[in-house]
Amino acid sequence: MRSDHTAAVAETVEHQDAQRRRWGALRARLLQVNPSAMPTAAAIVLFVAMLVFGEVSYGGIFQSNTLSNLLINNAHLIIIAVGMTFVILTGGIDLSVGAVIAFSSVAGVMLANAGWNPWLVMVVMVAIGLLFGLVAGTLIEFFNVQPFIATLATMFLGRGLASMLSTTPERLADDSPIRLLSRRITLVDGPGVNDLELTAGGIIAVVVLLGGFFVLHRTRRGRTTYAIGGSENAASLMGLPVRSTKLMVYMVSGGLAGVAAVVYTSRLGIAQNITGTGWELDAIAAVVIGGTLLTGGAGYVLGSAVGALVLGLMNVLIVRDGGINPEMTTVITGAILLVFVLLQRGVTMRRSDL
Amino acid sequence: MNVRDLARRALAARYIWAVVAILILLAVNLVRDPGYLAVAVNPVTENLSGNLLDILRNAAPILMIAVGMCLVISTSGIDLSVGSVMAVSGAVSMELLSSADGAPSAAFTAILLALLVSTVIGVVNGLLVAVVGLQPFITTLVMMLAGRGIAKVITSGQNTTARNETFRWIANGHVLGFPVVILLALAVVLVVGLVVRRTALGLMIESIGINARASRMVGIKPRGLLITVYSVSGLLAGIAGLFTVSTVMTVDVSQTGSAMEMDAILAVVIGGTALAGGKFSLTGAVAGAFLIATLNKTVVFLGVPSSATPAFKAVVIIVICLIQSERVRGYVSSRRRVPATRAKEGVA
Amino acid sequence: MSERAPIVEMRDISIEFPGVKALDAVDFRLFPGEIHSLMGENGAGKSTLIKALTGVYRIDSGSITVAGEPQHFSGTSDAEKAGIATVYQEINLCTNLTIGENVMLGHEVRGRFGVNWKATNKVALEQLARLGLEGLDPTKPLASLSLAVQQLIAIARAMVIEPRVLVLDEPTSSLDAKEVESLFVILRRLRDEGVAILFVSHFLEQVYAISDRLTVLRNGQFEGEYPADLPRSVLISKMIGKELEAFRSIDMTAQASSAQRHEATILDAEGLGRKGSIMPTDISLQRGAVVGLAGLLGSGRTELARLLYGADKADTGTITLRGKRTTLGSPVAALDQRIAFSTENRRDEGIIGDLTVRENLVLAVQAKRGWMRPLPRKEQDRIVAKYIEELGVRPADPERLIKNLSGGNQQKVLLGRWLATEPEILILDEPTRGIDIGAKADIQETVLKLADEGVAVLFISSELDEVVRICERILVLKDREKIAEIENGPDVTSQTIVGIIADHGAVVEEVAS
Amino acid sequence: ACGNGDGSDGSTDAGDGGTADGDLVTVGFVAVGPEGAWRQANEQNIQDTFTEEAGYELKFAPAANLDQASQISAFTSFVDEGVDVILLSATEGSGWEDSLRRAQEAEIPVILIDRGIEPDDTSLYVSRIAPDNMEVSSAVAEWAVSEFPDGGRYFVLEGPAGVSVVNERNEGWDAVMDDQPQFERVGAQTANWSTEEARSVFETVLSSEGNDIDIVFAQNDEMGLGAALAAEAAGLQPGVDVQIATIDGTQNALEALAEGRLSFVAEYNPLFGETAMEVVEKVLAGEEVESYIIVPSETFDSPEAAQEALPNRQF
Ligand SMILES: Nc1ncnc2c1ncn2[C@@H]1O[C@H](COP(=O)(O)OP(=O)(O)OP(=O)(O)O)[C@@H](O)[C@H]1O
Ligand SMILES: Nc1ncnc2c1ncn2[C@@H]1O[C@H](COP(=O)(O)OP(=O)(O)OP(=O)(O)O)[C@@H](O)[C@H]1O
Ligand SMILES: [Mg+2]
Ligand SMILES: [Mg+2]
Repeated sequence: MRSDHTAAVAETVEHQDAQRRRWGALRARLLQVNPSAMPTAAAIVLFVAMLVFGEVSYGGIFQSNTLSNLLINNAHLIIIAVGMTFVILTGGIDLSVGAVIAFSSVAGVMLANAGWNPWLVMVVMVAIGLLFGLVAGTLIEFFNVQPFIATLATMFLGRGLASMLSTTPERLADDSPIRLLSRRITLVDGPGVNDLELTAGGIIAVVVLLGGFFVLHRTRRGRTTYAIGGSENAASLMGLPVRSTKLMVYMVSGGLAGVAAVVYTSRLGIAQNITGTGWELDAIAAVVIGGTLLTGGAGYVLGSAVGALVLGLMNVLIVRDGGINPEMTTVITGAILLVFVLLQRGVTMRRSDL
Repeated sequence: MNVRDLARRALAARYIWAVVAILILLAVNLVRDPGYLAVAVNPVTENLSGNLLDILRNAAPILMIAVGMCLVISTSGIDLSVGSVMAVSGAVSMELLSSADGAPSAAFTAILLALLVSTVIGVVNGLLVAVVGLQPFITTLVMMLAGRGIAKVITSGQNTTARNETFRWIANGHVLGFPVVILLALAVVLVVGLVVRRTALGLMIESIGINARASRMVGIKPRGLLITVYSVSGLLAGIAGLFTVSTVMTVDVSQTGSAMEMDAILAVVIGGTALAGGKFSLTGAVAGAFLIATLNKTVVFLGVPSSATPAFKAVVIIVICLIQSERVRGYVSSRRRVPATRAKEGVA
Repeated sequence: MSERAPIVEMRDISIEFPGVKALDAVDFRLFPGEIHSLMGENGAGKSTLIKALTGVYRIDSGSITVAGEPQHFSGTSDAEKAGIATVYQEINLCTNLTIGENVMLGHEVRGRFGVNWKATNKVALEQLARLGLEGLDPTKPLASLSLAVQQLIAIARAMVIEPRVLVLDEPTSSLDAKEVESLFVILRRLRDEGVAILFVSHFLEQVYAISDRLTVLRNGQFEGEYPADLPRSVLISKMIGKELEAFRSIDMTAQASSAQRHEATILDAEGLGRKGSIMPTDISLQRGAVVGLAGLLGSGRTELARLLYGADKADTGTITLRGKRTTLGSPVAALDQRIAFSTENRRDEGIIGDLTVRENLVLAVQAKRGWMRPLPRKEQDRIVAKYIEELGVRPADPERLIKNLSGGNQQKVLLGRWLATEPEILILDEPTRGIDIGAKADIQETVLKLADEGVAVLFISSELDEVVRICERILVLKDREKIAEIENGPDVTSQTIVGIIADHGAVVEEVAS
Repeated sequence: ACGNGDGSDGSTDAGDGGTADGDLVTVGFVAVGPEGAWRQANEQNIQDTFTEEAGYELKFAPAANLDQASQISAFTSFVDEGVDVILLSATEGSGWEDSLRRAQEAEIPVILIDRGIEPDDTSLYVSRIAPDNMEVSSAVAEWAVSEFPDGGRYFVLEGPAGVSVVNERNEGWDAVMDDQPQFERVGAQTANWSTEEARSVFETVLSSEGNDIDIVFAQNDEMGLGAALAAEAAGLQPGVDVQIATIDGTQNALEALAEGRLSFVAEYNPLFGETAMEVVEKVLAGEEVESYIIVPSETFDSPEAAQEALPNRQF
């Protein structure tokens, strides 16, 4: 009995020990994670802090509808931010996403109204995005045009083609299946409009995010993307497929702009040539807030999604405040952004100075 | 230095294609209207007038910001705030003038104050980039948002109009029939050009743009240089703002200078300076700025519909980029070999 | 061996860069199961030939056959597919990724859910273990490693694909004797397994120790293919294209300076250290003396030098410069005090790639003068001409971009850059890395000449022979700590130092001076 | 039974139409934000009307960069928060159905300010208060027809391509001009609502047309003023050599009209805060309101008319 008892005690102790060791290892791992993860972690912390701040000062933030709408209203931004992350990780930039969305959605709605199969139309919309990405990628990769300029050109091109197609809003039929993507699925029915809801668009955003994470962290292509951002020259001398990967990232960004076009069009039910003006800057800001370096090579796609949500939350907070002088809104937006990157910088600096 | 040498040097410069593009656009306009290039004395105003002068006048603000942008880009940075700084500078000067009398002294005060505020914004950019270590893109993006807000705060959201003949003269005056604004712009470019190229400033700016770490080891102080460069960019954007508002004596806080940063960046890149930083060409930036002004004017002159304008610009940009690219040039002069891998060095 | 078919055969290869014929009708053959050294001075075209083979540069003429098939690779990845793995001269790794990833990039182990990182890192660790690096944690960032270890990582990476042909362009330039020996063990084993190895090095001993055959290039031209029992003097004269006369000077200068002692201390550092990089260390430099820093990889030599130059800030310790206490907070401050530091990390901290040789050469002088006082063009040309001539930079064209120079010539330009500032204290971190034997002698001679002129020199080199040859006092570092300081003398050899390092730990205190 | 009167409980009260903040009625104003003098006057007027003294808490949410997406999220946020009434001044007319339906579900009445929605489904909102763009621009065209009975050559300075105001103002103008074959349309260019761009565009147009333009239709005052400057710089006298007509009726424009630099200004009246408040009151009291309340606008066709209107001009 005694020995049994001791054995049992020893076992528990051992078990606890093992657990502690496991915990210790986990903690150690968490503490010494890649320093490049710090800005992203900071972004997440700051996002939560903003939520709490909003709840305390204005209320009504931690409630189902506000949170649901944060995702639903920013689904398109999350999607293009994921695409933008790919491009920025290679050290490039894609200014064309907003214009691509405009062209893709106008063209898509016009085709749908011309009687094309709506599912086919959605595919075409994504394909248009891919095509723009291909053009930009080709200019960059084969003709050595700088990404900023190449995508500025495709931005003008997209905007111009969209305007040439139509300068009036193109309306989608109310019963079009494309509209289904924005049908709200109620998960938890609360009082009034205070429901926990989700749309297919929101789900797509999450899937895109997870897909982006998988590709970047679990495939060779993804790692090559990071390598290119570290040093393109080194990556090509290491025998990595630099060219095709760079082509790929622009196509990913363009294709996701196409997806965002589908999601956004579905939500509004219309398409317009002026849709998406300035969204490229939102997406870039989201990526940067999320902790990705604009010089490439470091960052996380998850951070970009958080960045997109931060931007969305910022708007909500400004609206909730309601008393901000209209002249001041851009100053305040800028200031919040600045505070954000400064805090992030502070956090990362202390880490690297250790 | 014989003619052949000069010709070879010109062909080696990347901005030669900007010049060629300008010539082509002018030629297209000439086809549309054979009298396009004529410069004549306007019988009513007794000043020189003509499409070429219009282009030059319109190029003046772009010229200013392109030169500033060129220096910033050379340090491997970027300044997205120039358009907003233009608005701030315009807002400051118009607000001041609208409450002052039309005296010349008011104009000088307005100019000084506007330039001061613009420079301060530039200094803030510089400090954030050089001292705090933020990324230039995001820093100046913040400043682009905040700057436009500041302009709106200054005028309380109004589009302020003012009257002051001295101030108006900047963009509308003539010296011997020649528009003042062009002379001013060229003088500024010349001064900047001389300062960066006759001193070692240009070399040091390029050096930190190519390899900041190595530059530090050589004893160059990147901090001071970066702050200087961003301040200069702010100052030049301020001048551009003054040029712009003085043409119409109105500041439009949401429109003045909007999207001008893209024009400036485009001008710089078409002029042969790489966005990755390093070697810069002010001459190239100037050529790029003139190209953009010519392009803007051509679009209107040809009556391209508003909806097709962006596509038209896109085509022109793409064509220029293609011509500039080694690959296409390789096809043209097939004697030159093209290395399979670009000589582009991984920037640390 | 020669009856067998070559696995790589390059015929009549020519490559011309604007203004330079880098390769002019060069032939090269590599057989399975041999280690073949490619020899030549700096700028002879060795690296270019390698890049021609792997398709990084497109050849202007000639043909490349691999395993009997004509090939036209368009880059490293193509070459890898044909079984050719390459380690280029400048280490090409991604410092933003982990050690394991750098080894395995493009060859990650894939499982059901994409890349299996655990397995990948395991394979990486196995590869690293082959090179004696089993102590490394593959999940750590590469940036935390010193340059030398990075070089080993690059080699480990090349071996991952189990190549038929292994190309190593100056793999040993920053390794010390121990690492070189373990590398050679592996190379010999690979050779015995039938792998063809192309090896480039400027160390003749290494070449003779490992090679089966040699190909010599001179000025981009094929000089000849020889068995590895060619007498040294013949080999050298083939490489430099003249008789050996000029070459004698090396041995003559050996330990020449240790004859007299120098007392005029110019710099005296006490307890200088920095957390995480070097323990508090005392070091003093005298006018006219060459002081050496010896130690194994990662022993903290570079770190110490950086503290003396202000490139990193010291946490502890004091510096007394010319009798006055100073703090060196930045390179600018150090330069003002007439200290110069030539870095071991040529690519990232040395050259400014897109500037010309002239601009690179005068940059430090210019930085000292400040931007307001530009160096007149005439003065620039004078300085440039002087050092191009003195250090034998080739091609001797000051208007060429420095990134287009061969590695060794870049190093010479950098040395010139610092000499041009006329320093009183010159810190040289691996100044002879990648430099051909002729030029190495020149550089050693230059260093001794500077010392004679009263310059205090701190000389860091992984080549112990070199340290012993020219230093009058040698500090030995181990594990980021100074373990000994010895006075050079006729009885001191590289073996003495190796012994000190090996014995440390067993014998607690080593006698100083 | 804990009384938290700080308004953080807004959402729980959503739907019962009550006033969450003590006595104040919370009004969410989805606004456009700084865009030009007209917008400034309009939004200032509304802010000045819905004051706390009048019993309102006005929550003001301007769009970021005139972007519809930001307006939609502001709108959604107001619904989530549970304000009592929403005033919607849309940058774009279409694409609002879903948002409006949600407001309906939350029983929050929506009143459209200025811009209508497309398609105009009156069941989705309570009322629209606005001047009529088509009518205003038709008025300009009719003036042109009466001024130039024999016709003439005209040029249009538009806002950015694709914006609904631009489309509507074009439509109103074209509706009249299409029946007037004696008028020749020289062209139309965007000047992005901006004076300096308008000046630059029109100077080129003048040179390409050899100064042969009779009428300029500027879709806002700012662009009209730019055209006047361009004409003057080219040595023409606006009002004599070329007639410039603009829409909006800001103070600057009326001053220019008084000086004879502009020839015709059609007001697009921004001052309807009072009307909006009346509507809100009625709606909250459960009364019926008209679904479209047109705000009357004036036109000014002579320096004298402008002189007369100037002293009382509020924008
Ligand atoms: N990308 C390039 N552009 C122009 N010239 C080049 C380029 N690469 C090499 N060269 C020139 O080609 C010649 C051969 O250089 P290479 O690098 O092959 O020499 P190397 O034998 O490897 O010398 P080292 O021992 O110094 O490494 C040199 O004169 C060099 O200046
Ligand atoms: N850039 C760096 N960043 C972080 N840590 C570094 C860096 N360089 C070196 N280290 C660390 O400092 C240690 C000492 O490196 P150091 O370069 O001083 O060694 P060394 O004696 O000069 O040898 P060698 O330069 O020949 O490798 C290395 O083992 C490495 O862990
Ligand atoms: Mg080499
Ligand atoms: Mg070292």
